[in-house]
Amino acid sequence: MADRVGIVGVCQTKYEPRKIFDSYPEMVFEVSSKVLEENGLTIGDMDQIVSNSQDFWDGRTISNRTVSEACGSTLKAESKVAMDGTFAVFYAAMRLLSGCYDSCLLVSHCKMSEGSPHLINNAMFDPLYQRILGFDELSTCALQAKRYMYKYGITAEQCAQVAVKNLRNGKRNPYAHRGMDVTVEQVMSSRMLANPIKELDAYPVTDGACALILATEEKAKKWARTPVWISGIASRLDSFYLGDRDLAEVVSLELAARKAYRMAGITNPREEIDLVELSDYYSYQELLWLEGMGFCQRGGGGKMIEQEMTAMGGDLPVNPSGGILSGNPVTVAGAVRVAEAALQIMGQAGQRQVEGAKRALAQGHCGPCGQGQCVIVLEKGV
Amino acid sequence: MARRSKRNVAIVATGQTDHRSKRPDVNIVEMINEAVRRCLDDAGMTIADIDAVVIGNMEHFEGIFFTEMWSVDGAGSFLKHGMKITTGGTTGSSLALAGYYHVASGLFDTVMTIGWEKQSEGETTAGLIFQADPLWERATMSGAIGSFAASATAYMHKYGITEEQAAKVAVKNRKNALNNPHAHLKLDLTVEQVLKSKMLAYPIKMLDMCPTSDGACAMIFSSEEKAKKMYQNPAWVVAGVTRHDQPFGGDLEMVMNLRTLRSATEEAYKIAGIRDPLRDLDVAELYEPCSFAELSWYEAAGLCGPGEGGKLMDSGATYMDGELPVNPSGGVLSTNCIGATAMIRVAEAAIQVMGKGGQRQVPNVNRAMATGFGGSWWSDVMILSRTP
Amino acid sequence: MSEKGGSLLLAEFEAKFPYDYSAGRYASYFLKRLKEQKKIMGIRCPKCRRVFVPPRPACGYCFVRNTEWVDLGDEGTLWGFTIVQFPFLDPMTGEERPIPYGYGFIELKGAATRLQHFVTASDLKKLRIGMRMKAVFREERKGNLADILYFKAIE
Amino acid sequence: MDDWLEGLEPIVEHQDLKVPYRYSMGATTSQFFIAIRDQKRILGIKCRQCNMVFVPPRSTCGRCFAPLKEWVEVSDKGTLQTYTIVHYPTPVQPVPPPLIYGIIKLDGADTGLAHLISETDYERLRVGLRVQAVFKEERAGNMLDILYFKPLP
Repeated sequence: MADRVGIVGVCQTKYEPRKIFDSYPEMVFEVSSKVLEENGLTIGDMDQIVSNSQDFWDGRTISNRTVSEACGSTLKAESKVAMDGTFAVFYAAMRLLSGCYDSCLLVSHCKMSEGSPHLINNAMFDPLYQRILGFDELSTCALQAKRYMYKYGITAEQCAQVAVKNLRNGKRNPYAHRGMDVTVEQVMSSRMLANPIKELDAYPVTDGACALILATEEKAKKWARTPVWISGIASRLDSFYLGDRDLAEVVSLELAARKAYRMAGITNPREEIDLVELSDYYSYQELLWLEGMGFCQRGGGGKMIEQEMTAMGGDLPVNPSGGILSGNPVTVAGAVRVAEAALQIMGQAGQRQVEGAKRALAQGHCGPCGQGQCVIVLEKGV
Repeated sequence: MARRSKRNVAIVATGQTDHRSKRPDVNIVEMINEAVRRCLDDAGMTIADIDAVVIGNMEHFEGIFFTEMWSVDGAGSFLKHGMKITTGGTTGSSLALAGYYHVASGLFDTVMTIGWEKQSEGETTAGLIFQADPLWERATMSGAIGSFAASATAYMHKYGITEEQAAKVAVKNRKNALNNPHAHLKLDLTVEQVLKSKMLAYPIKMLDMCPTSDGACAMIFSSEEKAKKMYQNPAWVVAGVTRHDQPFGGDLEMVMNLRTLRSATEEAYKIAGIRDPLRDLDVAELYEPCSFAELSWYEAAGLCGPGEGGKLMDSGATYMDGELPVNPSGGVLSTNCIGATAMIRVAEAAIQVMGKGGQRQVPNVNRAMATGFGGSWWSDVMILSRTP
Repeated sequence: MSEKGGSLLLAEFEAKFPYDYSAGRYASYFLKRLKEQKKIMGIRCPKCRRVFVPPRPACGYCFVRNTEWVDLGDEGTLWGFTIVQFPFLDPMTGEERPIPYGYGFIELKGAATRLQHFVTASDLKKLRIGMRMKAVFREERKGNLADILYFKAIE
Repeated sequence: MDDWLEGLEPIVEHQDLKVPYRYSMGATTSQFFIAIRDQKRILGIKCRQCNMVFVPPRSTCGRCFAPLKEWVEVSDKGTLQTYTIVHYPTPVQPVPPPLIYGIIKLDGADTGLAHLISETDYERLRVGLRVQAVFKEERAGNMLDILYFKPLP
């Protein structure tokens, strides 16, 4: 990339199953005020705000109206990306690269506890062909998981190993909704939701918010102790109808990753990337997305987890934060991937720090079965 | 706070459906596709020329969550970068601004933006009530009309604005719509007819209010290199500004004084080098959700002083043959497919700059302004020019 | 369902989405005082001293946390109003909302913002901007905004 | 902590948002459902450029953007591409759980159709299973006019 966008600072709430005391503005103000304070900045330093939330989850048309005072948009430029948080980061980066603005406060919020997840996730399907069948996110991801496992011989145990690893990592993340030591057997014997997805293969319902400060190169250098640079960023959308693509392959992710790597000058991701924060709503996704991002051949995801390459201390730690399996709300989840990857590069990831992390990958997706994919390369630099 | 972009960006094409109260002949994706094909035709492009698609609507109006995902086939975003941006009434202008930022970032050369709404498929007032705060506003909220009405009374009270002056806006814009093949309501009305139309919520009568429409609008934003190579007369984006505000209607003066538009236009004029907007602009497409609003928006946009919106209307300055024609397209009072509405303002301003306005063309347009309105009394402003 | 033998079909859905909105600390406190003491409370920004009603966690102008509660009394001035006369579907009940009804914005003394609520008078036609208005409270208060039934003109 | 927060009970406002929606299917989708409703025939639509038959049909090819007009009848029999057994209940499921979803590539189609699977033991379920559509007696012109797909003997 010719120009660089830097991440100056990040802030997260603790993710909790039901933040019953917090209204949306309270939850958002917690992170937006803190991220400024911790970086010695004021709202006056922010030229613009990019917010990130979903009308359906908030139960409110124009969900950014709810949080306007809490994200500091009074008589300021603000816009809302109604997709996964990685796409919001992408949009914030573009607005900075345009030269129109120098800085951006990005705030992502969601309280999954307030609505009905199955109903909301059923509304994502088209009203002509698919919605009437009662699909939701979980049941369609189960279709993807099954297809993937069938086509490439991925086993339920391998998926369970992902859950074991990420839930264990979650123990070291103070923001995580949950972290625990579970065994493969426990995952395998947890309640069956939709074959092959069991309770511990699936992310929990959770509430929370995440804020990031992004800035142009000049401002980021001035403001950040360790600015984190976005060196590659790309997204792609695949077809919508479930039967239109072979769900065992993620062409949109392959294309997005390839583009992002080209921008960042990466030729061998396995060698050149130190860690990955990816969107593991369900355990199988970690394996499938790793393939999509070129860390192994199609179908090679199972081996990666089996050989413990993606564990803390492995060649390529994946989701040191504990990932979405340890609990991040949808939409916010993508912003958290970027925030967690940035913390790693800043060397501020505490107990979950990957030693010497210089280059990290953040991945987010939205739409049925990972239809839309976004990949962001973050790195340390001068 | 905002500046002109580092790279020049031009609008090279637009496409609209013929807006109607109901389009039972097409589904949502097909309606979007109609605008996209018209836009590609206008550009002389194929979908392969498009690098990215930015789309939006008001999701609760149709009750569909992942509209950007469902519409991939019709919008032409298959295996491309795609994004959904939704900001209520300003969705269309937020999308147009997003098209501008996408190209200005240097990451994309040719970007399509699409705003749409198929209001006949849901309940507009119910959809708008979702927009109100569940604790503080929902019980009293009656769609958009109520808050326009409640603050229009304050506007009239403070400045002596009359119902007749507002009715003139309703007459002017519907008459302008007669020249616009895409417009939904094309009516040759009298002030009398407006005043005698059914009272909805005092002082707003049926003909003071925008309709609900089914329709879509698409635009193509292009880098300077491509625009100059392929197009004789594109519309260059010379300023883009957004202003949001406090969360509750009661925090603001609403129709009486739209301060976000005041703040946004002041900044946009500064960026574009406009000193006297009434003189320096050649045409304006203002997002007027009701007749009273257009009068007040004149004031906020600096076309006249506070409280002088009625007088400016009386002077005839904003008619087709006036000093600054406002809403030659017929405006929102003639067409309102909400997610597209603010984009139509930008598209119509671009059409004027490109000289493609046909019967609604204002002669010799060098600079045009488009505004978006929505959310919690938010505003977007874009200024387009014949020269970069 | 088909439009009787036609070639264009419709898909119909009756959507019902339940939500449990957390009022948050600020609104919970407001509603508690309203329920227990018939008080209408605003919250003051410690920096610019603006008093906000409805109460909210932060001042949008100064971006600081609001901390100081202020009793705004139960009388105010009518800033703007309308009488809703058109029928529409109320998504909270799934039925048409009863009309006509008056609603408007009340300037409570000391508040920098206005409260949106139902307004009435002995006759709706008598409502005028600038009228003094007084809150009428519900007998059995439940801890929501409807504990104020409406603001009534002092005639 | 501020004094006023002490002992404060959180208030939760419950609302059910109810809205009716009426979606126009458009000519292409309507024709697909009319053929099922009136003749129990399943139609696909063909893109000549991409040499693909799409089921369910749409009026534009997402891949090449060609308008699609060429109808092709596909079989009511096909092959299961993937499936899942859903054990949890939701208010929008057409039948009570446990229910089986599958994606079926009908003979003659190049894309899969997502639908319900029934009349089967779980043990028989496998990718590659041959299945056939079972039509509803009283058909209304929507996706549930196909009740489900059942395994071929």
